[in-house]
Amino acid sequence: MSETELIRVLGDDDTSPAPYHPSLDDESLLALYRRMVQTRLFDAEMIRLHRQGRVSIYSSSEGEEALAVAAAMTLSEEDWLFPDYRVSGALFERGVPMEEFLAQLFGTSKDLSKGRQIPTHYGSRQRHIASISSPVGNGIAHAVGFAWAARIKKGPEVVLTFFGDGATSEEGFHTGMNIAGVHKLPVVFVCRNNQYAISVPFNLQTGSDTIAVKAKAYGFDGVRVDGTDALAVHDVVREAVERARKGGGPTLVEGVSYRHGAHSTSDDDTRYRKAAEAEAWRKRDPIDRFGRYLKSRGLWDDARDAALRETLESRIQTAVAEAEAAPPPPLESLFDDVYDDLPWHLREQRQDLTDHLRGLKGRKP
Amino acid sequence: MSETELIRVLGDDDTSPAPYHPSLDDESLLALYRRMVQTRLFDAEMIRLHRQGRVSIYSSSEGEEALAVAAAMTLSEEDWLFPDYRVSGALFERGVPMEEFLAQLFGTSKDLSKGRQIPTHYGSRQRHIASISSPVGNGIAHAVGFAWAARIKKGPEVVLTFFGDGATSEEGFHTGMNIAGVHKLPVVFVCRNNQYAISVPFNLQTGSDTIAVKAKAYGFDGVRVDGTDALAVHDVVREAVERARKGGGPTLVEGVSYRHGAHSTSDDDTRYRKAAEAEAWRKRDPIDRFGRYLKSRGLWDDARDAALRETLESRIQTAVAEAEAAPPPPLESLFDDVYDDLPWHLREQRQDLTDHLRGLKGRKP
Amino acid sequence: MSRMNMVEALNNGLHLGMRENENVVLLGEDVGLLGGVFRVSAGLQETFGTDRVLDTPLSETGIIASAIGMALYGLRPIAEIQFADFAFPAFDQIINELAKYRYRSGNQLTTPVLVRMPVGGGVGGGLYHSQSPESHFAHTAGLKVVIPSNPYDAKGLLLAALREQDPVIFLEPKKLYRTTSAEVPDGAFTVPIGSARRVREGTDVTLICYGAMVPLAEDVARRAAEEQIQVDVLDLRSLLPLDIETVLASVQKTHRIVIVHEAPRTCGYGAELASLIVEKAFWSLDAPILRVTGFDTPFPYRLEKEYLPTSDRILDALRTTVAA
Amino acid sequence: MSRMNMVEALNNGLHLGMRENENVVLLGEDVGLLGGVFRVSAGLQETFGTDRVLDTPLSETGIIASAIGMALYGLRPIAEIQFADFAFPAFDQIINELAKYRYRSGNQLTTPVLVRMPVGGGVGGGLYHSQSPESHFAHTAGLKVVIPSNPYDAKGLLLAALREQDPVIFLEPKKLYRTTSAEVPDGAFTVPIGSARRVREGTDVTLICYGAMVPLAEDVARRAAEEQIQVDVLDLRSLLPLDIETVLASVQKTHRIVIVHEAPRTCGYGAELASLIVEKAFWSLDAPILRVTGFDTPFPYRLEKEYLPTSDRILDALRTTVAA
Ligand SMILES: Cc1ncc(C[n+]2csc(CCOP(=O)(O)OP(=O)(O)O)c2C)c(N)n1
Ligand SMILES: Cc1ncc(C[n+]2csc(CCOP(=O)(O)OP(=O)(O)O)c2C)c(N)n1
Ligand SMILES: [Mg+2]
Ligand SMILES: [Mg+2]
Repeated sequence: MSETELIRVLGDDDTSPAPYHPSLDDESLLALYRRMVQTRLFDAEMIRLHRQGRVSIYSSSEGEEALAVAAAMTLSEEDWLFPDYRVSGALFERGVPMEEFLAQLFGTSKDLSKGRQIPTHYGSRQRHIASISSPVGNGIAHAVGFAWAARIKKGPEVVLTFFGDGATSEEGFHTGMNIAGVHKLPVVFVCRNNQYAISVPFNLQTGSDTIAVKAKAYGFDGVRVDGTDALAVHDVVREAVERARKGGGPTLVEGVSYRHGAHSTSDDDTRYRKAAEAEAWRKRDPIDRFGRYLKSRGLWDDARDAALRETLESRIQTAVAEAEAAPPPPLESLFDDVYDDLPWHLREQRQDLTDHLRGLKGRKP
Repeated sequence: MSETELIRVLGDDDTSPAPYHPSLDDESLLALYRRMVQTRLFDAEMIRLHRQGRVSIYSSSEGEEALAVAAAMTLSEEDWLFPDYRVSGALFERGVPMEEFLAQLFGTSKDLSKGRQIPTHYGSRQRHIASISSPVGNGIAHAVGFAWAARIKKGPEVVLTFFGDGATSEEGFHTGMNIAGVHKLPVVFVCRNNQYAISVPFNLQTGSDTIAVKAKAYGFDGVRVDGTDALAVHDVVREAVERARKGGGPTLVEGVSYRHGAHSTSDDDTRYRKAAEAEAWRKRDPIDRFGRYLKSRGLWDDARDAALRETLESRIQTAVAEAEAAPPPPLESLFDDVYDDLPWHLREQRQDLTDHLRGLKGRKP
Repeated sequence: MSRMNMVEALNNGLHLGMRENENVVLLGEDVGLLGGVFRVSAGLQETFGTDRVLDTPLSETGIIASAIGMALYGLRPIAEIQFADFAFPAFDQIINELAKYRYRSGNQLTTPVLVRMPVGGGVGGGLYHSQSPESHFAHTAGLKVVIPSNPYDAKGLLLAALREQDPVIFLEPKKLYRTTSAEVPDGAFTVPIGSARRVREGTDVTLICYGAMVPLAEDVARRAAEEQIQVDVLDLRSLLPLDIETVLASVQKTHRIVIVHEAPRTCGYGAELASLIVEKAFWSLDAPILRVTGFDTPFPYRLEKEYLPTSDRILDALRTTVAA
Repeated sequence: MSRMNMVEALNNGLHLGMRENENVVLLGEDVGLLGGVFRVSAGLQETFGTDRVLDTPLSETGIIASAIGMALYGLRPIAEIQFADFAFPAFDQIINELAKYRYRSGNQLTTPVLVRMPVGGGVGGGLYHSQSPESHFAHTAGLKVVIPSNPYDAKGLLLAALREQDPVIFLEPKKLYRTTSAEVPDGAFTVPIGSARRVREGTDVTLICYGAMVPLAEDVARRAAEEQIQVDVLDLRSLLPLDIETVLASVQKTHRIVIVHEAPRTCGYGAELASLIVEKAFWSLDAPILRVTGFDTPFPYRLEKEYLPTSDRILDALRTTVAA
């Protein structure tokens, strides 16, 4: 496999060429499809909630569900995920209930991270998902450190980390890839090359023709896969995960894709890209393509599709209603978890704030 | 040229194979040789001065003179050099008098940088040499910004920057290479791959087999050259400089070399490498090799060599004596050049210090 | 004169600055085609072209390092960091390189880069879109640090910073970007770096603040006046160098000080202010200097309002100080 | 008990810490085969193997980020930054990641990394081998910051830091590495984080210091005693959290304060100390609090002795304070 070849399974008519045998059984194929649709509908609902002022910001993965879901699907329970802000499908695939993710989005008292992070910056020890932070690329190097520890401790874990094309310019990518290459660590780097970092197009992001070729700089392989082709993504990432698990070292997977929508609900992509470009990519919608494949195999039909969407919509509505009803985190939680203990200065500051709010301060001499 | 091929001019017997026509005329060949010897003798003298406690620290380029001198020789006067701490030969080649470099090494009042930096951290606007700083790799990205400005202003300058193998792990390398690749900037990256970053061997520094291949990650070419072969270095860098000047974009040159001595006068390399390894490399001493070539061409002989060394030794002694005699920078200079102006707080601090030293303070109420 | 909000005033200032001096270039993430994520640089690339308004790769180190290289060449770069929180990836270039270049080269080579970055909270930005790192910069010799609190000062300080021969860290309180507008001259003018502004005259207590805390302080001062506490409100505008004379003059008048900032308290800029006042005007002080600040925790998300200094918390501090 | 200099004490502490807990790993540039450029980790790789003593590529971001990832896995990494000046390239990982991980994950995921780095001047290191960045760290909620001034505390604080559940920035005054030695117990013991040490008892003025300034302060106190000035010398040892009780007790006794540190004055740690004392003990103060510090310039090379606080400058400040 060369770094410039684009791995595809689905042909232009979205059926697979004859010699292809999917590595997933029929049930798993349907589960993958359902998860992608769930992600699509969930993301759309969040954009609606944002418009209504109920969610402050959201980054949709519309058009990139295949990458998030099919890649995450290749992991075992013991494995760890180091995600970024645009892979809700991967979280769901790791078993995160929508209610729990919504608690994060609303920042309620039920949020595992206690309402401390902006929407999508989820994390869960139980589900082996690192805590997402905003500075682009940082998590890549954490994933590598985690994999290094797994190597040292002879643990079974494979680590998978997601990031965008823009992230490859940051130091987290450079140093993470470099260390992974030195020690042939069990980590899979999945880059969504969706052609833009907010408004900055790929040709201003880097001078290389592909992201995949960058792996060469670190002494391991990069693979370029059609990111709108769920089957191809699954196969490529599965192979990379297996290689990592067997001690074969890291792989950089470049998923060639496109952000159908704006960067986030704060962005207006019409300022920097042509509608025609997005239109062309929408024709290669990963869900449509995968759906056509399933239909061509006789595994799916329009009626089931409609039913699925109806069920999911109502589950999403229920989850939103439940999550939104939860109260905000308690005031005192402001001061928790800065440290394991509560040093005197934070105790004082907490006391000052609660005294103040009880109206006790300033009236004393 | 592939990234793994090692470009050589000199064969194993240190004569050049028949079809080679040096791009340098005889006089330039001799100038290159003389400069390399000057560098060798100067470095050796600095190590002696360090042992005598007269220079606080020094990084010798012994074994790597070909890289520093032959590469710098390819630049024109309008070009700029962004060096690091191990290329004294390149400074000499840019026209820096030994007295001036020594003023920096001793940190005297004659030092262009006013005694503010540790030895070897030279800089000169007049000679188009950026100010060297210690954090490894940072200057690489400055070189690229400079080249970007030259591009914007349609200036004639080509920029050349030197760094070591260890520096390729730092962000300055990554971001500098990346930006150079995006805009095809007129910059030549010369990496001395001397196999070690202090004690850390190349195989723990990066997973790639070569440094040259790293250029691929940024969309341009890398070349691997025998760093102990002055002619090969000169030809390869000259080509890269010409390409840059013609708008052909950046090149990464990997000079495969070896640090004959310790990392610096503070280091003890016997702790981390075998004497035999260094011995093997000493057999490929760049000065010896180039000298043999010149002799084979009838351009040089032992008598001239002895005379050259004698002259240089005495010039070095004279320069040291002159430079060392200069006084330290004046006390007040401590507060100069923090800003263009002197803000009140620095004026106050300067006053406090001079008052204090005049014994005026603390006796007032 | 036109009515402008802070984004418009900055945009106007950038247009003027770039027109005035063809060596001024602007670089950063999304500053070109998009005109900046806050649209501060809207229209600049259309006007000045892709050679002067440069969309960079996603690397803050690359932005600052490139700007340093460009400045060495003779350009006057304006480097935008998309959020002050993302200045940390570029800290080495800012602290070890940008701030020290003139000094370490013995005044041979200078790096007059203007580094713009939105700072502060109040916009629901959470941990990584709300931080106020000003004291890191103020601790760094070789930098100047300014922070406007209104559209007029924003433009005037920007144009002043563009004439500086030294690197300037230009902090833009993002909460104020669009919340207020003011009359701002259409042409070029400067607000000198190093001069504070007396926002309101008072005799009982001095309230020292900057950036997004200034409108809040004005509001508090009005409320305090209703309780017969007359507050002298100072907007520092420039943190390094500080306008020490204006500060000390106010101390000598009121003898009582409250300092407000959003950043966490410990080792925040307020600590330096309080220490300077104690050093230089100890005998004038009639009460402990109080600090009302963000708490010593990371910046939260849902409880942002509770985290940031409020009008009530500041008023309490004023009362306590006056009563002391 | 053995006589050890600070390097030996730290090395001994590292051996003990790694023996005690097999999850402790040490990583950094040159820490393995070479044993560290200051030889603090000498012999560790021989004893514990290349799986626990890891030579990293030349990337401070990589060192801290790897340590974070390892800590998430359950290891207890000790990350060495070769000089504190080179912590700046890793600032984003330290400030935005290491310090905030527990908070932002809601206490689910923690990063108890011990970050060791040599700090300070006095060894002819110039701009980039001399800096004292402690106030940057002390401004960062989520970090603990300690700095020993002698071999005993170095070992005791190191072993205490290894038991902490939070990231600790462990600053090693490189000037003291080999200048003095002391009796240090051979076995494991801890010096609690957050507790200062009274170095010398005095009643006239309190001298607050830490790190390499402590031996200097002791010397100054002896000289002051000859002039009948009895100095209460406090070695903070822990900057975050600070031992406020010990500080305030001394203020209440002497009513006069001088603070010493090597870092530049503006927004240095001394500013926080002075502000806290004013906040909490204003009425006890009989004189302005003075700071004797490095100047607000980059760290010089040839004029280092003039730059750093001297015994004479501190003595002057003590006299001034006592006479005020
Ligand atoms: C260090 C840092 N700089 C800037 C930002 C602001 N920012 C957030 S996302 C983003 C673009 C990311 O692009 P890419 O990596 O391609 O991922 P995508 O959003 O396209 O999926 C930017 C610039 C940030 N979060 N962190
Ligand atoms: C950011 C940073 N980290 C660490 C150091 C300490 N240091 C100085 S030189 C060096 C090794 C450099 O190795 P390399 O780049 O291979 O160059 P060489 O010395 O071998 O020529 C190190 C680690 C530094 N100066 N800067
Ligand atoms: Mg992208
Ligand atoms: Mg090297």
